[in-house]
Amino acid sequence: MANRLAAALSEAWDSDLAWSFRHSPWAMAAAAVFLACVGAAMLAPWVSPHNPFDLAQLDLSNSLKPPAWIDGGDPSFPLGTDDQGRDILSTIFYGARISLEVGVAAVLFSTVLGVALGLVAGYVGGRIDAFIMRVADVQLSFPAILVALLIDGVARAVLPGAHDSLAFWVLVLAIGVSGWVQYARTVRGSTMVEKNKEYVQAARLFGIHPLAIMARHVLPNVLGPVLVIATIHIATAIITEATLSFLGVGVPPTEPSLGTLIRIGNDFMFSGEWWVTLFPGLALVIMVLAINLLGDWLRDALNPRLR
Amino acid sequence: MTKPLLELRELRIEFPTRRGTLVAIDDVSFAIAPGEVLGVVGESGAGKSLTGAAIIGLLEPPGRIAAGEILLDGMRIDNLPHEAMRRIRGRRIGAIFQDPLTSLNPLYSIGRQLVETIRTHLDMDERAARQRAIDLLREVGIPAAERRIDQYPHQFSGGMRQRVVIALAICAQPQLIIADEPTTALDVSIQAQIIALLKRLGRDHGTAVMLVTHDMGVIAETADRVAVMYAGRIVEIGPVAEVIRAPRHPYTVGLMGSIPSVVDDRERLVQIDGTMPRLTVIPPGCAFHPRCPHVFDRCRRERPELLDADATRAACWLHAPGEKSANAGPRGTKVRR
Amino acid sequence: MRKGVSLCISALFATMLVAAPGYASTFRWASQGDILTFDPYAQNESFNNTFNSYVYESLVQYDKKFAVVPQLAVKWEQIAPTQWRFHLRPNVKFQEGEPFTADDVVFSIHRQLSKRSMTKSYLVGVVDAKKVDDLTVDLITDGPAPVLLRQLTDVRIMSKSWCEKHNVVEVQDYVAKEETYAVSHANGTGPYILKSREPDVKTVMEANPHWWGKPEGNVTEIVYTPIKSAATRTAALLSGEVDFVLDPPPQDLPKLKSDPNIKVVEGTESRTVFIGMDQKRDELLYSNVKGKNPFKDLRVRQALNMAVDREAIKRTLMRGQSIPTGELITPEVYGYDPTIKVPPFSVAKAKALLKEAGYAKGFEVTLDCPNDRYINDALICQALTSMWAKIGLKVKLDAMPKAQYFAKINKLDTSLYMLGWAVATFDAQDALINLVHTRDGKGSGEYNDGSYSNPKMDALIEKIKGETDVPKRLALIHDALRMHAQDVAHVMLHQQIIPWAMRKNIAVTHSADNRLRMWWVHVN
Amino acid sequence: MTAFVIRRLLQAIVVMLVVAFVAFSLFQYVGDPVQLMMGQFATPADRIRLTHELGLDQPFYVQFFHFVVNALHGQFGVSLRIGKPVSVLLAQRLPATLELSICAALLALAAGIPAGVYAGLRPNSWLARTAMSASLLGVSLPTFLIGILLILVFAVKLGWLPAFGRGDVVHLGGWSTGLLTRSGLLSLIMPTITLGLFQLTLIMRLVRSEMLEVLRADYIKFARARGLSDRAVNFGHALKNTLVPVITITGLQLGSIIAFSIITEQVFQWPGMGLLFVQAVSYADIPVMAAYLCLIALVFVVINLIVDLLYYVVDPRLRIDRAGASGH
Repeated sequence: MANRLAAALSEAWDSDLAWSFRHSPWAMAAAAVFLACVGAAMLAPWVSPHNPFDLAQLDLSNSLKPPAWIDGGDPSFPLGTDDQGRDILSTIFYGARISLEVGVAAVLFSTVLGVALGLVAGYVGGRIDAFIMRVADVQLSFPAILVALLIDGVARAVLPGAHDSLAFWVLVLAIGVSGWVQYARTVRGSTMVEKNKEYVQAARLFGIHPLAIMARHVLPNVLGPVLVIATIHIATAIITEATLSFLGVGVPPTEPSLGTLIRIGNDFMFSGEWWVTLFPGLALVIMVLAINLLGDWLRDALNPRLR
Repeated sequence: MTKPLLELRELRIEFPTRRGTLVAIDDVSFAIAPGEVLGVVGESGAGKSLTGAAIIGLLEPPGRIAAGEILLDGMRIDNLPHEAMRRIRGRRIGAIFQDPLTSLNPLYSIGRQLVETIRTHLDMDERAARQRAIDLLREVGIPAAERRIDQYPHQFSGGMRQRVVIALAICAQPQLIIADEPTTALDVSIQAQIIALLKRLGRDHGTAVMLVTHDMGVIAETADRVAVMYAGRIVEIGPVAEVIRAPRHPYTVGLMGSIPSVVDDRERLVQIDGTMPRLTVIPPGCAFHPRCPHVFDRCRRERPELLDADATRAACWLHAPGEKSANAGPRGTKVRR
Repeated sequence: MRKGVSLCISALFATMLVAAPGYASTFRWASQGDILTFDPYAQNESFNNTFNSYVYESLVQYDKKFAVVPQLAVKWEQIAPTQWRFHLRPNVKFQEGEPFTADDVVFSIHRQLSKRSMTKSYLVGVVDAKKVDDLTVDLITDGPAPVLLRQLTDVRIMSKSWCEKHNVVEVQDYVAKEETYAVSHANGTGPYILKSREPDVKTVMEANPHWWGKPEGNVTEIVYTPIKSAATRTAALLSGEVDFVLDPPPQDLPKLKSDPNIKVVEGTESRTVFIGMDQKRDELLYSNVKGKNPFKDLRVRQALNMAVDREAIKRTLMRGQSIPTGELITPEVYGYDPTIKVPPFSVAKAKALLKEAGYAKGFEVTLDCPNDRYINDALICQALTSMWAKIGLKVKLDAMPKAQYFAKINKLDTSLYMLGWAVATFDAQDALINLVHTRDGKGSGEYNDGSYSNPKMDALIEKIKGETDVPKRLALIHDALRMHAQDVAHVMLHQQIIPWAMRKNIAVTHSADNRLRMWWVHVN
Repeated sequence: MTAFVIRRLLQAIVVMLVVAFVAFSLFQYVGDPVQLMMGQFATPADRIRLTHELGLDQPFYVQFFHFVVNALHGQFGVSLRIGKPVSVLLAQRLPATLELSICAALLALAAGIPAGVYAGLRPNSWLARTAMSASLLGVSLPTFLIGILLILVFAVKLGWLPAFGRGDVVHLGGWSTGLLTRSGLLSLIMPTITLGLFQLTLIMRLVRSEMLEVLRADYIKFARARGLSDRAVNFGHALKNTLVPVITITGLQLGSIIAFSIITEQVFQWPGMGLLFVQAVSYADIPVMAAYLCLIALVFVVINLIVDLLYYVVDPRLRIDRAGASGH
């Protein structure tokens, strides 16, 4: 009975979501853009005209070519090239791939960390709860970018020389660690509500660890909010990655991400090679905007009261 | 019946949604006489609170009055401009909500909230309004009113807070109070006090009360007449004593289960199987027919209007002139299993 | 209360008036990197030397044609083959009031010859300094020292009593980032006084009212701001926030030239930019080749040399502002050998050489590179990584600010690095001693950070140091330069063309050593 | 009141100790300080001497104690990159960062709160919808891109505003201010917008959603049912209740502005602490990083205290002793 009810409810929930999606042109457009970004990024090696990360393919004589439709442009470089002769279009694809990989991996890391800590804090309560939430409070006062920079700096000190090869994981760690608080807070709240329900007490009688059964009951409850946080967090993570790369502490310059390209292009602000900054900048903003729109829509759809 | 204070005529409230228009209230008509206490009873979702909200003009969008009229003292108030309606709220119609804990703004002292309300409606200076506030608090039974007037809501217990809420509702001497589940959130021991207070105030000031509740017991103690709502419609309306003594609608019969004291102990109550339909899937014909123990063909086809049934009126084909003989339904008798 | 407020406001107005730009001859300028240290012997970087020369003076200096003229010494003579006598300028005072005497010269030369000094090369050949009287000093050399006077232009004189008072008799250990009083304070006899120093932000100097000389220019206040970002540097000049940019980005030159408020003074610099390779260690610090050092193999060095497309770098990254070269020094420097050609560019030959050397599949190595020192330094390094990738090398790039970079490569903590050298003495000997001679801790090989070492080369350089016969010496220099090119001791890249960009109202004298001599600057 | 403040102060001290511990761990255990401070001329004897001088041969808690004592005196050692005492470096750059952050915060508050209130009260008006869409764009635009765009338009194309730096500053005692000169004020405009814009959108969205939340509250419904005027309901009741959560989160946001200024300072070469910090990160200059961390934590703690006190003023539930309540 309860199962059937749950099934019916979840079906209604699903269809509500689907309905809201079908009737939100922004959400659909955002999803289309996002899917296109993901597709281009995932298929970068196949859809890109060039491989900008293969140094042997770069040729300085191709450097700073304007987009194909402008005088002096070369059709094999549709959006032009940067100072090293990298095809901008291909680099956007490959760079978006790095951005998305970093974003998704960091968000997964945050989610797992945050959900686990939230569950423990909410369930165990007392000092552990106080400690975890206090740490969360403290960390909340440090913006993600600062925490990420700090971790990056520490990684540099701990792994001199090896930093570049580990840059990706350092980024994931840095951005991931900086974002767990929101998840923990949401899950903790929900856990505290569930904690006193009878089935948790009953679980003890059956010899199941209450935390295990709670995880099973709490997780579906917080799925919606966590999904919303995660979506918006991906956008934040991508911006953070771009910012770190822009500051020159992100990925190595030989494998530029969108932020790196923007930084490179920044040096050509006066010399007329606007395409080096403009296209990666646009790609970044469009991708992040699409994700944010999706997140916004998801939040409204899951929480109709806020509309 | 004297000239009614409040009259609802064929009121219909709709919620336009993406799945089409939901009819939350349909064809609801009743009247409240001055000084009368009308109980409105039904399960949650039956439309009781919506009716109350519609009367004070605070239907939450996208809900809207789609048809019918609401008249106060013979004047239509359902189509008044925003500002005119605001002047009626609090001044002529007071309202009390379910949860006293959340009805008061936690950041302001109750005195400030009382004075603010009094001065909105009555031409009084600060000092006079404050004196009136103290008097009101005393009247609703708050001890040491002079001291407590400067306290904040969180310093009051639940029952005391509901008394404050009542004081706020009556501070401009309205002719009608809409009390939406005023006791639901309170302890049982407090409930009786609040009901007694409401009754006394109604009597003392000649104020009419529309008491919305799902609790038949409260109705039995308080109301003069009762309207039973089911799925957005009134299914039975009549004097309380009559309805309790001999409910005419099978649903009312079921509801009587909520007041054990008026039912003979030895008899087991009819349980109403199933739940009230959601507004999206109201069945054709009589909305109650899937759960009705006396259902017959006509119930599935046609929707019954309110029909005279002895001292009350009930929306049930059992009471249609042609059907009486054919179907021996609940007619002033308790139904046995 | 009200009175207090109005007092406050009037005080604010007063400060505003004072702060309003009143100095017509404030000269605000920028380049990409910051001053490294004010201890004049702790680093030998020409930009740093430039700044130190505003405060500290030398016995002799260059005129506008790079001829040696008096500065703190009024005249000099060679009284013996190994003894030079200098007559000092009388009545000169240090900025903090101490009189300038022979003791200060002796002290400064000893300090500059001490272990931690990074400018010993300017005293190569000098063994001692002796006071004759208060205004006479003898320099004792170990041989004839033909370019001694040119070397002395970069031997700055500090105050002995000041150094002793502030406990800076020892030279700052730059590599260890030692912090001494002399790093951020300066007390010379020069035309400008160091007024404030905020690392990375701003350095302010004021004209020395008690200077013994007469300035040709009219700059009374110098405000120097390092601006690392190329675009910001250009923007700052365009908007008039700075008056002068020492190193305008090549890509912005057309824009700057077309601006009516800006003028660009073009000129070559006596600087070559090159790549050095660790040729000493038996195993490279940053490579996947274990047990041997590929850079010890001439063929590998040749391969690296041939795989560089210098013309492409010139055309694209440098926008024509470079002259590709295979020679250690530039034509401005005495000893230049015009017969040394730019190495041929051939990927196929380079590949073949690598294969011959046993690295057919290439290898991994890290290239260290500054990112705020030479024109487009990091971009050139990036381009090199892709050029070398074409012959199979996997080159990782580690680019960093020069403050960090020089400390790293001076520690020899590198396998492959970029360096530029401008010959301050305008004589090839300086470059050979600093960059090519085996490092001996006594001034030779001070910037030979790849530890190239060839006994024949060392012998040649020693001969050059002592040879007084001009044609013979020139022939020796040519021999050394050719040997340097044949050995591929460095992968030479190009000579920088350094245009200086400034507001229209600024008049400067462009110098091939890329040093802005402030006392010649005019603000109109 | 005193009990409340003391409790808060104690919590603040605990927070500071935690952060100090993190900073201390960075300082003592990340990298090898002896190695970093020793040059090429160091001998093993020097190494032992320095280890002793730095107290690295002492037990852990003694080292931590010394660290905290030194930190309280503002001593965070010497920058590995610049070679100057960290405290001096930070002190030189503190005014620049504070002036920028405060201006940005004022901008964010002055524009964000009214915009949020408006969007909350009239959620369906086109202006509110436009503002919400714009705010989404604002959240999606990375700070550095905003800065670059502003420079491109106002410094490069139009030449109205300076592209970098603080302009002329005036020294008032130990404080250098750019607020008193024309060039200083002009230089402040673009960085302020760049830094404030993101916070502005956040505050606006926050105020709006809190406003919507409060407007749904029972006491607002009840206030309307009592016939109070829209003005009294919206601004008397709703706004004040909105303020409670807004104060907290805004307080935190403002604290983070100082740390956020890292990016803005980098883009505009603003000579503040953030620029110093970024350079410290790429150099792994641990003392600077540790000190900066402690400083940001201090700012956070101070702002939190202020927020708590503001709370205390706004919310009577904290102000009044619980014992006075008549419970049942």
